[in-house]
This record gives sequence, C-alpha cells and structure tokens, in this order.
Amino acid sequence: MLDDLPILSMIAFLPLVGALVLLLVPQGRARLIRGMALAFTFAPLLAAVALYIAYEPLLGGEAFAEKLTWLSVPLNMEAGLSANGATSYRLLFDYRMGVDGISLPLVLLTGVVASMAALASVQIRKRWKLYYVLFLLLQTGMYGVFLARDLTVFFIFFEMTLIPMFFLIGIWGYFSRENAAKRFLVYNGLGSAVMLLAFLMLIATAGFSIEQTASGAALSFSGSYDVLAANLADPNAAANLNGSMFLSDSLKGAAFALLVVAFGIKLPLFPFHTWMLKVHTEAAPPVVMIHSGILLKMGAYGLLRFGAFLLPDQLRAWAPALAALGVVNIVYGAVLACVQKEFKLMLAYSSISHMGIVLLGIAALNETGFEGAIYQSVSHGLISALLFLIVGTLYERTGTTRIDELGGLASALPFTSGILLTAGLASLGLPGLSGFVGEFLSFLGLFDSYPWLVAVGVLGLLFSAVYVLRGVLGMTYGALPDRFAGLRDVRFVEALPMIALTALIVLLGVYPSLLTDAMAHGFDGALKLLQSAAGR
Amino acid sequence: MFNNVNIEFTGEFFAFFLLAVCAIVGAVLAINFAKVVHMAVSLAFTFVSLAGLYVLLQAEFVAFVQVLLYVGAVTILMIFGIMMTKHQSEGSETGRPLLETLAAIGCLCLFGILFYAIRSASFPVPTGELPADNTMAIGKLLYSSYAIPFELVSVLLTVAFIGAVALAKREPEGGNGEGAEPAAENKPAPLSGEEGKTP
Amino acid sequence: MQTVVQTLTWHDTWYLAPEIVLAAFTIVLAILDLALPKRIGRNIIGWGALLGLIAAGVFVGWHIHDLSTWEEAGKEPFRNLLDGSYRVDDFGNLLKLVFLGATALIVLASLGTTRTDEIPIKGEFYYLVLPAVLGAMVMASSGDLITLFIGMELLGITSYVLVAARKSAGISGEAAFKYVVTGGTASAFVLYGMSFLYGMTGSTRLSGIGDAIGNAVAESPAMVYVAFFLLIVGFALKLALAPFHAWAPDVYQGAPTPVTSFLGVVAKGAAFAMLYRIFVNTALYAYADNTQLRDDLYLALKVLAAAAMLVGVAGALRQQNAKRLLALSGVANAGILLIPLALDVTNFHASLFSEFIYYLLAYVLMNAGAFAVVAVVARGAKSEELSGFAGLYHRAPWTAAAMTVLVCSLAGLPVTGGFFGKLFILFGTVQTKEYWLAAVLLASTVISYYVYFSFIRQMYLRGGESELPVTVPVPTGLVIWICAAATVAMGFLPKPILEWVDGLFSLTTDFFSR
Amino acid sequence: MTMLGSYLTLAAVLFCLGLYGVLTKRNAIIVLLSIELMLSAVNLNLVAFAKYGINASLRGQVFSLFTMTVAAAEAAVGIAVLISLYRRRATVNVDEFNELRR
Amino acid sequence: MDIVFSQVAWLAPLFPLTAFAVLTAMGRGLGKAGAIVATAASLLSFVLALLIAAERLGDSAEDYTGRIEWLRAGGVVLHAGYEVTNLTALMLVIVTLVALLVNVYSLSYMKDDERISVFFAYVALFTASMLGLVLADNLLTLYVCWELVGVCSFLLIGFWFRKPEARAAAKKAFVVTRIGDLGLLIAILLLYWNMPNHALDYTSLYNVFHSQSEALSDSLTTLIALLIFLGAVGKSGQFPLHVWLPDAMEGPTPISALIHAATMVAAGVYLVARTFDVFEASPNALTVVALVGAFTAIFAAAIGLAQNDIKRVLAYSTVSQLGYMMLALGSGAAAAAMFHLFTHAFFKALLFLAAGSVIHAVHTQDIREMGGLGRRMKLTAWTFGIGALALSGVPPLSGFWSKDAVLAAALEKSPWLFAVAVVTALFTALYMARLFFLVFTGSSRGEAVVYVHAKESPAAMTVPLVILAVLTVAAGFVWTPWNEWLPGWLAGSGAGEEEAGAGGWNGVVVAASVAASLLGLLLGWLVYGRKGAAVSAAAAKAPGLVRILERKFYIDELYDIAFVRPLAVLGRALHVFDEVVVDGAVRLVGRSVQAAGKLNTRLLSGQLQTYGLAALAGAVILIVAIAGRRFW
Repeated sequence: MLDDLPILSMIAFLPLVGALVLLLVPQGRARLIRGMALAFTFAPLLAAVALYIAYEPLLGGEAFAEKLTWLSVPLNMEAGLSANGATSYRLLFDYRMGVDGISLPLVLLTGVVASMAALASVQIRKRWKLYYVLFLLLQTGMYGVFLARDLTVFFIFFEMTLIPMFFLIGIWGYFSRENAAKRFLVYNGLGSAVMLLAFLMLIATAGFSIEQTASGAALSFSGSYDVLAANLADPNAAANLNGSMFLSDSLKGAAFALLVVAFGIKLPLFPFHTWMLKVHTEAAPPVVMIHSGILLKMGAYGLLRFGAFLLPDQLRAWAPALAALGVVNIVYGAVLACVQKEFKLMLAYSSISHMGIVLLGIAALNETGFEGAIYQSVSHGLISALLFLIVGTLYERTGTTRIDELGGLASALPFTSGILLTAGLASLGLPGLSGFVGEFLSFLGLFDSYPWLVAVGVLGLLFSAVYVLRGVLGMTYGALPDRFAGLRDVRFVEALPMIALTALIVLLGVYPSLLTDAMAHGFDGALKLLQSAAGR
Repeated sequence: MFNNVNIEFTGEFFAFFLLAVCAIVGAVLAINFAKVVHMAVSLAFTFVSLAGLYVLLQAEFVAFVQVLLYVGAVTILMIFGIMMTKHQSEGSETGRPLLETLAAIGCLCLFGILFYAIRSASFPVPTGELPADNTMAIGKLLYSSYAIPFELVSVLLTVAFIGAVALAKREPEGGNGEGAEPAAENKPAPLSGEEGKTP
Repeated sequence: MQTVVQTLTWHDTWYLAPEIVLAAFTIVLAILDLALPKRIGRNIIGWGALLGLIAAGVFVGWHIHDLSTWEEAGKEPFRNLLDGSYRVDDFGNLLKLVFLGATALIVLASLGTTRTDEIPIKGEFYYLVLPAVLGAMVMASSGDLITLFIGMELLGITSYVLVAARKSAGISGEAAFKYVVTGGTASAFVLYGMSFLYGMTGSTRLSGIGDAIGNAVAESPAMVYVAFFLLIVGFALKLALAPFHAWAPDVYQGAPTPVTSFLGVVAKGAAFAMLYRIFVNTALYAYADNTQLRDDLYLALKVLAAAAMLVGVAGALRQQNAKRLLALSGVANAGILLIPLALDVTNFHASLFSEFIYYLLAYVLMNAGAFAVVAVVARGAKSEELSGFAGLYHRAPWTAAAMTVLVCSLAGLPVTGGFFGKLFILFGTVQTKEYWLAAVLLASTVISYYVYFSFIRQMYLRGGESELPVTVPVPTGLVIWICAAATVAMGFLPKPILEWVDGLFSLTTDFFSR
Repeated sequence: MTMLGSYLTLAAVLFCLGLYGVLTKRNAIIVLLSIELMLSAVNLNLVAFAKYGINASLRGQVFSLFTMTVAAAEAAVGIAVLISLYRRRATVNVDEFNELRR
Repeated sequence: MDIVFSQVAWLAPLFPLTAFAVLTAMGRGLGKAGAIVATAASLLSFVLALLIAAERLGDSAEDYTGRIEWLRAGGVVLHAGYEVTNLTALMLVIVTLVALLVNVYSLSYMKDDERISVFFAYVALFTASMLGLVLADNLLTLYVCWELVGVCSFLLIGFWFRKPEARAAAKKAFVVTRIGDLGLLIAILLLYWNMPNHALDYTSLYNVFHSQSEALSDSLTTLIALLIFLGAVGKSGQFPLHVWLPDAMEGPTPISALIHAATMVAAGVYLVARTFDVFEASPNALTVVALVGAFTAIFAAAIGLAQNDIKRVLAYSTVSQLGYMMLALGSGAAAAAMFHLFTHAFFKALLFLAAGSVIHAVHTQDIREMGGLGRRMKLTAWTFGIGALALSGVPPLSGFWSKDAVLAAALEKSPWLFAVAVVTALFTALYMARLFFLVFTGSSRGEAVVYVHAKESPAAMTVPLVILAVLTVAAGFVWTPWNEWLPGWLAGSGAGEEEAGAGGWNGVVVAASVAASLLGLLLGWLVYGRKGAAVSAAAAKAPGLVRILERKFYIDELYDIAFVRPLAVLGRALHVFDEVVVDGAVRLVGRSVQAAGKLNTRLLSGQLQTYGLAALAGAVILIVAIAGRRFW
C-alpha cells in the first residue's frame, strides 16, 4: 500500500502543509492552534512508523524512492564551446527522496523528538501561532534533510532549518536569546556555506551524466546522490568526462575537508562548538530538545552520507584525524562538563562529548562503527531530548537550572527526579539503556584500527559518570531548600512525553535489534567502496 | 626612458609646444589661484589653447565648437554660478595638506602609468587621410552613421534643460534659502544654442 | 570603413519603436505637466509614465517575438541599424524588459508614497524617469562607443535631476551633487578608456574594435591595458564596486526612495549591460601571443567583484539607516552580478548571461520590494532608520511577512529567487574552478545574514515605539506583494524563466556575431 | 616621440590635473570645472587619434563633438543642482557637504 | 538426568525484574504491599535456584545454554544468553538466599521508611541484575548486568538521598567501580577482535585458552586477563580501588549485607572465576592477582583494626576477605576462592544483619558509644558472635574450612603469600574480637537513655539472623579434608578436571591458621574484652600507627590530590581555554569583521573628496598589481 503513496514526501511536507493551514487560523484560537500543530506533528511520525514497519532492509528502501525532475536548467552550451562533443548541456535539479538504513532511524528519531517537543511546548506562553508555524516549518526541514537524495535538495532542506530555528531561539529563548540566535545563524550559515561549496565542487565535476540522444550526446550535471556515488566510484569516470574537468584527488581532499568542517560545525566538532553552548543555554527547552535531539544529528548524518560514502578514499586518509578529533571531543567535552555550574551548559558539553563518539564510529571504517555512529545519534537524540524536557519542567518550577542553586528535588519532585536520574544514567552509557549500545558499537568498531584511541576515549565514559552524577545528584539529592518545598510534581501532560521517551530509551537499550536490523544493508554500498579503496 | 627622445622640430611641433604650454599653465594656474573667478578664467585659457591644438590637428569644426561651447557656454555658466553663490569664504582655500599630498601622489602615479603606456606604445603608421572639407564630412557622418546618438543627444539636452530649470527654480513654499541672491535668470541660456539642433 | 554610408530609414524606426515611444511620452507628459493647472494632482503624470513604460514594454515584447520568428525562419535573430550603431537583439531586448519592468514597479510603488511637500517637482519627477530608462535601453542595445556613451550620459544626467528631486531636504541636493561629481568623473574615465580603444583600433564600432584589438595587443600591450583599466575604473565607479563605492550610501540615502531603488536596479543594470557589450565584443578578443592581458582583465573584474562583496557586507554591518544598509548591500550585490562576466567565456562556462540576468531579475524584485517597504515604513515612522521597522510584525504583519521573504532572498536563503540566482552564479564559479571567488561569495553571504537579519530582528524581536498599525497605500502594497510573490516563485520555479532566456538568448548570435 | 605621443601626453597631463582638481578643490564650481577639464583632455585624445591613429578618420572628431555637448549639459545640470543645494546650505564648499555620512 | 529447571533458569532474574517493574510502575503508593511483592519474587527465585541446584547435584549434569540474538553489529551477531553450570548454580543459591533473607529482614528494618517500595524495587533490580550476571553465558551479557549491578548498588547506597554523605558515597561507588568497568570493557573489545569468530561466550573462551591454540599471543592474553582483573578489582573493592566500599556503608544496613555478601563484591570474584581459563593461560596475570589479593587482604585488615564505625569495620573485613579470595584465585585455586565466597556470603551477611539489628536498636554506628549490648540483645549478640568466630577462622565454623583452603592454595603458590595470609588471619581475629567486645560486652559508653531503650529486634529481623547463623556453622562442611565434594562438583562442569582438589590438606596450614585466629582473639580479649579495658587503649600506646590506620593510610586524601583535584583544575583550565581561546577566536573573527565594517563606515565620512582619493588609490593599486606585474 505504501508503495503507491509518495510517503517520503508526505512525511517531509505534512508539517509544511500544517504550517500553511495554521496561518489561516485566527490568532486567538489557542486550543485549536495547538491541537492542529500536534496533529500535523504526529501525522508524519505515524507515517514514519508505517514506513519503518513496511521497510525491508534488503531492498534498501528502493521501494519508496521518489524522483521528480524539478528543474532542468540549460547551460547555454553552443557549438564550438562544448565539452565532450555534447550537443546539450544542462544543470539538473532533481527532486529525489529516498530512505535507507541510515536515514530511517533518524527519520523516526525526528518524528519522536519533534512530537515530544510539541507536547512539551505547553511551556510556551507567548505568540503561539507564530511558534507553531515555525515549529512545523522546522520539521519539514529536518525530515527533508534525512530523506533527500539530491545534494541540492539536501542543502535546501538544510537551510530551511536555519530560519525557523533562528526565530525559535530568538523569540522564545531566555535572557540573551538574541545573541544566541544570531550566533546560531551566522555560525551555521557559515557551515552550510562551506557545505554548499563542497557540494558544488562535487556536482560540477562528478555530478555529470551523459545520455546519448538522437541529436547527440546530452551532458547534464546534477546533484543526484546516486549519480555522484556512481561516478565517484567509477575509475573510468574521469575519462568519460573531459579529463581536466573531473574532480582531481587533491580537490577531493579539499572537498572532504570542507565537508568535515561544514558538518563538524553542526555536530559540533571541537573547536567549532561554542555556538551550541549558547543555544543550549539560551533557547527554550522544547527548542533545545529539537536542536540537541535532531539538528546536531544532521551533522553526523551528513558527514556519513556525503563525506564518508561519497569520498571513501578521503575518509580512509582522514580516519586517524577524525578518530583523534573524536577522542578530543569526548574528553574535552567531558572534562568541561565536569566543572560546569549550569546544568544546561553541562548538558551542552556532554553533547559535545557524546557526539565525539559518533565521530569515532565514522572513523572506524567498518559497519560496526557506522552502525554505532547512527545508533549513538539516535540514542543521544532521545536522551538529550528527555534531559531538556526535564530541564524545562524544572525551570518552570524553580526558575533556575544551576546545579549549585538546586538540591534535594527528589523530595519535592520524585517523578521528575526519577526520570532525570534515568536519563542521566542513559547518558552515561548504562547498559540496558540506549546510550550504551551506540557507545559500545562505536568503540567496538574503532577498536580494530585504533585501540589506543579507544582506550583514551573510554575515559570519556568515566568522566561522563562523574559529571552526570555530579549534576543529577547535585540537583536531586541532598537537602531540599525551603523555597522549593511547595513545588508540585509534573502534570500528566508533562509526564507523558517523559514516559514515552524513557520507554523508548529503555526499549532501545534492551532490544537494539529494533534499530540495527533496519540499519542492516544500509552500508553495503559504502563498505564495498571502502574495501575497494583499501585495495587500491 | 627619456634617452630616445628624438623630436623633429618642425613648425607644427613648435606650435604644439606653445599651445601645450599654454594649456598646462592655464590648468596649473587654475588649480593654484586663490580666487574662484581667477580659476575659472584661467581654465577658459586652457580651453582656448585646446581649441588651438584642435586646429593644429585639422579639426577646425571641433575647434570652433570648443570655443563656442567651452569658452562661450560652460565657462560663462560657471562664472554665473560663481557670481550667484558669491560668498565670504574666499581665502579659505587652504589647510588640507594631507588630502592634497595624497591626491597629488595618486594623480602622479596615474600619470606615470599613462605616460609609460604612451611611451611604450608603438603607434602604427596612420593609414588614410582626413578629408579636406572637414565640416561637411562631419555633418554627413552625423546624419548617417551617427544619426541615432545625434537624436539621443537632443533628448539629452531637452532633459538637461528641463531638469536644470526644475531644480534651480524656487519653490514657492519651501523657499527658505537664507539670503540667496535673486537668481531667477539662471536658466542655462547658453544651451539654447544647442537646443536649436533638435529636429 | 566609410565605403557605404548608411542612413536611417523610415523602416528602421520600427526597430526604434520602444525608444521612440519613451521619448514621445516624455515630451507629451512634459507638455501636459506645463499645461495642467496646479490644483490637479501630478499623480496623473505618474500614471502616464507608467503607461509609457508599459507601451514601450509591449513594443519590446513585439521585437522579441519578431526575432524569434526570424530565427525559426532561418534568419539571423538580430538587427544592426547603421552598421551596429544600434542593435536590436535578444540580449538588449531582455535587459530592456527588465529595465522597463523594474521601472514600472518602482513608479507604481512611488505612486503610493511620494509626497508633494517632499518632492515639489512631482510632475518632472515622474516623466523624467522615462528618458532615464531610455538611456538605460540605449546602453543595453548599442554596438557603438558613441551611442553607448550617449545612452550612459542620458541615464546619468537624468538621474542627477531625479536624485535632487527631494528639494525640501538638503540631503537630496547634497546627494545629487555627490552623484554629479562621481558620475562625471566616472564618465571621464570611461571616455578616456574609450578614446584609447578608439585610438588603438581606429574604430568606434565595437565589432571594428574587436577585429583590430588583437593586433593592438601585440603592438602595444601597455596601451591596451591602460584603455581597459580606465574603462574598468570608470565602470567600477558607476557600479559602486569597492573601493569605488563610498559615494553610494550617501547618494542612496539622500535620494528619494523610489529613485534610490531606480539607481540600485536600473542604473546598475544598464552599466552592466554596457560593460557586457564592451567586454564581450572587445576584451574577449584582446589576446596575442605572450600576453596574459585577457586573463588579467578578467582577473581584475574578479578582484573587484570579490572586494565589492566583502566590503559591501562588512560596511553594511554597522549601518543604522535602512537605505544606507541597502545601498551597501547593493555594493555587494553588484559584486555578485559582476561574477558571471568576470568568469570569462570558456568551454565550461558559457552561461554567463543566464546567470547574470537571472540574478539581476531576482535582485530587481527584492530590491524594488525592499525599497517599497522602506518607503512605506519611512512614511509611518518619519525616519528611514532601521528602528522604524521595530515591531513591524505587530503593526503590519503581512508587510512584515513580505519583507521577510525579500530579506531572505537578499540573504540568499532558500527557497527564493536570490537563492537560485546565487546558486547559478556559484555553480558557474565552481565550474571554472575559481574556488576562491566562490569562497568569497559564500563568506560574504554568511556575513550578510547578520546584516539582513537586522531587519528581521527589528520586525520580530523588538517592540516598536508606537504600536500603531502601518498603513500601506494600495499601489505600494501591490508592488510589495508582486515582488515577494515573484521572489518566491523564482525560487521554486526558475525553470520557465531560464528556459525562456535560453531559448531567446544565444552566445553566437547575440555576442559573437558582428 | 611622435606627434601623437606628445598629444597623448599632453592629454594625460590635463586629465590628471583635472582629476587633481576634482579631488582637492574646495569650491564646488571649480570641482565641476575640473571635470570639464578631464573631459576636454579626452577630447584632445580623440582628436589627436583622429588625425594620427590608424584609420585616420573623422570619427574621433565626431566623438569629441558629442562629448562636448554632453559635457555642457552635464555642467548645466551640475550648476543647477549646486544652486538648489546652495539655497539650503548657503555654501559651495565641498567639504561642508557632509550631512550624509556613516 | 533431565534438566527441566535449568532450562527455565532465565526465570530466576525475571521474577525480581518483574517485581521491580511492578513496583516502579505502581509508584510509591504501593507501600508495604510492594515490599511483600518483592519478597515473594525473591522467594520464587530462591526456590527456583534451589531446584536448579538440586537437579545439578547429581553427577555430571550437562551444562545448559540458551541464547537469543541481541544485536547484529556489522554482520556479527552479539547474543544475550544464559548458561547453567554447577558454578552458576552455586552462585544462584547464594545470591537468591541472601537476597531473600535481606528482603525478609528489610520488611521490618525499613518498615517506617516512606519510600519502602522504592527500596524494595531497587533491591529487586539489584537481585535481578546479579542473577543475570551469574547466569550470563558470555562476557557482553555479563558486562550489561555488571553495570546494572553497579548502578543498583549506587542507587541503594544513595538511598537516603537527603544525606550529603550518602550522595557522596553513592557517587564515589559508581565512579570508582566504573574505572574497573572500563578495564573490563576494553578487555571485551580486545577479545571481540582477537577471538575466532568474535566469540565472547565462556565456552569459546574455554576452547581457545585451554587448547593452547596460540590464537592469542601471550602478552595479549596477559593484557586481557589483567584488564578483566581490573574490572574485578573495581567491583570487589581490591586495592587500589577499594575506597568506595567502606563509604558504601552510608546505605541502609540490609543493603550492606547484600552488597558485601552476595551481590556487588562477589561479582568480581565470580568474574575471575568464570573467566579463569584466561587467567590460567597467563601465569603473570595470576601472579598479579595473587599479589593484589594478598596485599589487599592485609592492608584492609590493618585498617579494620582501627575503625570505630561498626559497619566500616565489617566493610574493611569484607575487603580483606575478598583479598583472600583473589589470593586464592591468583594461586590457581578457583574452587577455594568460590568456597570462601560461599561461606563468606553467609557469615558476612549474618554479621551485617546483626550489626543492622544493633544499629536499629541504638541508632548509632559508632562502637565507642556502644557496649554491653549483649545483655539487651541476646540473640543478636549470639549470632554476631558466631559470625565473628567464623570470620576469624575458628574451627569448625565454615570460615575455618574455607580459609584453610585459601591458605593452602597460597602456600602452594608462595610461602610469602602464605605468611601474609596468616598475618591477615591474625588481624582478622583481632579486629573481630575488638568489635565484639566493644559492642556487646562491658558497660555502655553511650547515652544511658539509648541503652535503656535498646531492645532485641523483631522476628522478621532475627529469623534471618538465625538462619544465617545456622548456615554459617554448617556451610563449611561441603569441603573438608574428609569430604572434597565441593571442588569436585564445581569442577564437574566447565571449570575443568585438573583443578579438583586444588587445596590438598596440610597440617602446617591448619596449625598456622588456628593459631593465628586464636592468637588474634586472645589479643582482642586482652586489649578490649577484659574488665577495665579502654576503648582507646591501642591509640594511647601507638598514636601514630593508629592514626594512620584510622585515616585508612590516607588513600582517599592521596586520590583527592592525585586525581580529583587535578581533574577539577584541568576542567577549570579548559573552561577558561574554551571561553578565552576557542570562543575568543570566534569572537575575534566576528570582531574583526565588525572592525572591518567599522573601518568601512569610517571611510564614509561624507567627504566626497576622501571617497575620490580612496577610489584613486584603489585604481592605482589595481592597475599596478594586476597589469603592472607584467611590465615589471
């Protein structure tokens, strides 16, 4: 049944439709606005779940691939000027969507976190309508990023997350929200600019396809992921295209470096991480849920899909550096998290630390590592979403999230504290909760090639225990200050997303095959490339 | 660079030299005079010298127009302008040494570049001769090959005319220009001579 | 050269129809302005001017149609009048359409916002737009240095008057004076360069220059360098490329807002058109053995483009005045518009015109729209400062939304015309492997986020001093929405426009045929 | 040095003097006049090329005629602008035209 | 023999896990009912464990293994599975029995706590994790449970979360044991990549390391063994990671019993025993294990001599006894170690529960404030006494037999180790004597009111004491010189045949052992038990030594200086680095762009001629730079 529906586009564009519909609802009808926003947030989640159920790893999601020639831009290639004797010369922008073992988990993650964030948005107290419109727009961007199979389309979706996020931070954040929003915009804008440069380098050199038509050869350039992958993997590609035009090895290296920087900013990679500290501390909790839960993962996803899979040679060459950077991320973030007094800042640094593990997985160059990277992304997405959900709840009640100002909350808010503790334990990689699986797989994957780096990297697990316990216990254990004595624990509405997220974290921790089975075969093509790259 | 200067001292060159000196002196003086009117007048001197040079270059009609337009129209217009805006700040033409020094350096550099280019150019031997009846030929050209720009110039002049009037005329309500001279006659009269050319 | 003396025939006037229409409308409206009694509002002149623009546009469209039928019939789709003194081809026609359309938008927008107490010479203000466009059109479609120069001056002199039209404000006159001096100097430079070109080749026809320039390069390269660099400097002044840009903010700020818009779009576009005409017909052939003159010329353009992009956005960072900010953004955008030409025509890059005109069109829309919004806001806030935008989201939500779209387009965010325009230009840059230029373009784009979002910040994140709703006059509102909608449409569906342009325009017939 | 070179050099001198005038003169009218000087220098160039350049022809002279006309029109508009401005500011000093800044 | 119950061994952890789930889901409102549910679950587990053990008592029952696919990683399947061997059966019984008794005991001990259901939920999870750990058939599953055990102990140590000490102790326990866990993790990673087929299960380990297949190099084997041992060091509180164990006394006393007797700390010993194949393949690793064990034993015993907290003394005694077990393991006598683990579980649980009973009565843990309680709490005193004697190694109590096995193994390994072990035995007897005499005999030193109100604990608490006391007496007889049933049974499955009868009996050992324990008890009586003996007698005689012992050899302080503070300093330094250098660089870029903008704005001074000058300069530079270079 799903085969007939453009389910991927539905997932991506349902929120957009929702946003447009919301625009027509009068400002005052708060209940209606919220209800519709929730409906349009849950709809793609349901679709994604349906997709997950229908997905067959062996087919690699081919059944759902969508392709539409969106734009075909003539490049005015006239006689006497043409390369390869081509008679027509075009730039194609295809609308291509696809799903495979790598993107499916992240799509699901997006659905879950976005839905939970939508539920958590009851905390939002002003400008409902605009908030939900932007919130829905953001979702379209996020889904699109994970589903796009064309570099240009990917870029457009990538950029589409930028603007709503800017507003969401800038309007509904805390005290210095504007600063954070500005920094987010400029820093991420820089990242996507770098990414665009790399993408265009790839498209303009390796994105070609030659089609023989009646009137002669038709040369076209497109950002289609499949075309690029095929050309970059084909040793004869350079000969097919007018030799000098094809991507040289040094340019490949440059493109890879650019991609590392571009996605490194998003990830965030040390030393490009400072912007996200501001966002984590200044944005409203539901927004940070999205940000920390999904947006950071776009970096991991992009690096894997476009850096690792398109340019395996370069990945191989860069792997030691990436692994080292990953370890730096892990240890640096963890050590810094150990001394933070602000819980949100601690979480921010812990995110840096955890995303370092993703890098390790990517640098592992084997399926275990890749799976670990994706698993860690999903798991960290859920955990950090949960943590920030709690942060929001706590802030709403206590007006602070500083570790040294809080304490003993377990007496006043036992439920929230319990969830917080669970989330913290998941964050420090406790087996049985989802965090462990991703970390274990990443370490496992990398260990084969760089055991010493892993040995240093596991220190991060130790530090994570230190800072998580320091933070969580500092807030929940100990004596309860008098001013917090009258606090009331969460209402059902607030508890619902917490329970859902916790349940997922436990489920993924106990039975990881839920995700890993879907991921199976997702990396086959890339691994083949990597192996042949090793052979060369 | 200067060692291969071998100039034939012909009559033409002598005339050129004289006129060139006049033109340069006029221009230099124009820049150095203190009084604005003097500046304008010395520039007019330069323009006249240029007209002489045009004659040397077998461009009699151009020379004629040069005298008519530059000396007759533009300079007079400027002097009108100077009169109308006559003011007290006569002697204050001093005191920006930095700007002047830098500008001088810049202009010298530019001149150096130009001079180098001119010196290093190898001009081909002229082919063809200018027709004897200059004015006639120019007229023919204007009405054939250059008919379109010619027509456009008429539009341009009309626009300039209208624009100048519109700008310079006093607005009945907004006229708070303190102590401006009664400049009702400031219509750019000299232009009307050119105006006649519009078909 | 002088073997055949061509003269203008009656038949040729058909090809000059758009220009003639504009001239005729100018004169008729001028007379009307004189004849009409004072009490009648001069808006009628504005509507007349609009009509003239549309009529001229219709004729241009007709020409385009004619040319395409010729092409189908196997005839060459262009027409040289008087041995190239005037040239009717698709390059010119397309640009003419852009100029006419842009001017029409601007005039329409100004019909809602122009106030008599500010611009006492309202009648002149409206009908003088027509000769200015006429000048721009001439610049776009001539193959002769003299004609090009006259067109440039026609546009220039008319613009001086228009800039000074806000007679009630001293800044208007100051802006006009600065513009006169800059424009005059620029003309002198351009002309000086032209004189050298003429001297080295013995022709004022671009085709003639192109024929002889190769020889000249071989004979005296320094002279040719000088000729072209003088031209480049002159045009850089006209286009306000860095470091020749400093006058632009002053002039833009002082001029009446519609004129600012006009200067930013039409005057700039016309200068580009002329630059294209000259470069494609002459610089392209300026090569000889053992010289890299041609490469150097294009390198100079690239450097200027890069400098303009960086300096433009950096300068705009700290601007508090909306018009100055947009002026400096115009500097950056001029740099971007220069890129396609600066990339040269090579095996891998022949789409320079498509890239150029698409971005120009997008720029026209976003610029005209943005200035219309500025005019509306300035009318309400009595100031052109950015702070006038404060709380616009509450005061005029739809206008704020439109402005958001326009600003996103200026910033090059998807999915807008500005984004695709930039994307095409970037693609060209990358295809020719000029990665440094692409990097500069991207860097300037990123910095520009900061710049443009100062509008957003004001509109959404700040409360205004007054929470009074802003009234948007109908014609201006119409323009704002046309611009916003077209901007979005250009982002989603650039295909029709590009296909159309590609179908009409052809390098061989428009640029390379004599 | 040929005659042509001499003429061109003279024109270059005049052009640069005009430019210098534009850049340094305080009086706005003199600035306008300096622009005229620059344009005149170009005219000299054109006329000299018309005689001594390759393909000696009258085109250069015609060009210079157009230039002169345009220069005159420009001067007229310039003066008009200046007068309009003078009414507001009561000065023709270029360095006092600095209300538009930053 | 039919092995019905082994097949359903997975139910053993499932009962308490279900209890945990129910209790968590129902929340606090359940109260006492929850406690009963948890107790019932642990009873079920115990019954199942007994049944399993019973069916394995017969000769050479087959090992039973069951597994499911847990995770497919890169084409290799990681399993979750369980395996029932005689060793696991033994452990199952120990764990479930102690857990059951602790549950019963806690019903009374914790009855006034408002979070009683939370407590029982934690205990249930703890039990479940430990059972899972015991049953695991491969290292990965073991690791998962291993960590869960750690987290449960953390939760329970910090159960009284309002106390800052409890918070600190919980944190310390988790972090310190985690150091060991990382070792284990790396060991698993190493094994994964070096084992044939990436196998992690014990059977494969046995096959690989027993067959001398040279699949792994010697040094690698040693490394793996040491890393595994690092994990055991952390969990079992061996030096240098022992610091958390005494602090863990901040938890409720039943938890101390659970941790010290059956779950947490036993896990380390169990791990080494379970992976003994690896250790046997590396003599060096064995030596390290033996040395660490011996050192820990005497070191902790020495500290135990000077502690004043009743639970801390017991805690150090646990550390010390675990050292014994490690010593035995290091000496190659896994069976002896398991035997000691077995007996130790009973008497240590007994001691803790008895101590809990005392604390319950007097609401203090400081032995200097106790005294003479034997008169008020007869049953407690008697059972405690039995436990103390067993711990001291007085025949024929169980401790004697197991300690003898250990000593014998040590002697076989090296006389020096044996000597250390004997001295430790002396210390053990001494501090137990001190403890007993100070608490139960003499006169009360605490507040009179407390003493007067101190009374025997209720039946729910004393019954487990009695049961444990009985077991303490009886448990030793499974392995005596005349009955070597236990090692044979243990070896019957999995562990291999040749290590059966590892100990062997030796008169010297028996003599030394008995002598040491009696001497220790005598010494204890002389110093603390006699009429008029002062609490601070020892401190008065050798203040410096006592001080060092009281301060636990300053290990905590040392760690604080060596690790905790440097980490904090590093963190703060990096924080500054992050803000000043990394973010500073970002700000610098931003500022310089801003500055460029400012410069640009400064150029826009409104002075037209300045603009012109800038333009001219630009033009000249442009021409010279681009065209000029061709003519230079």
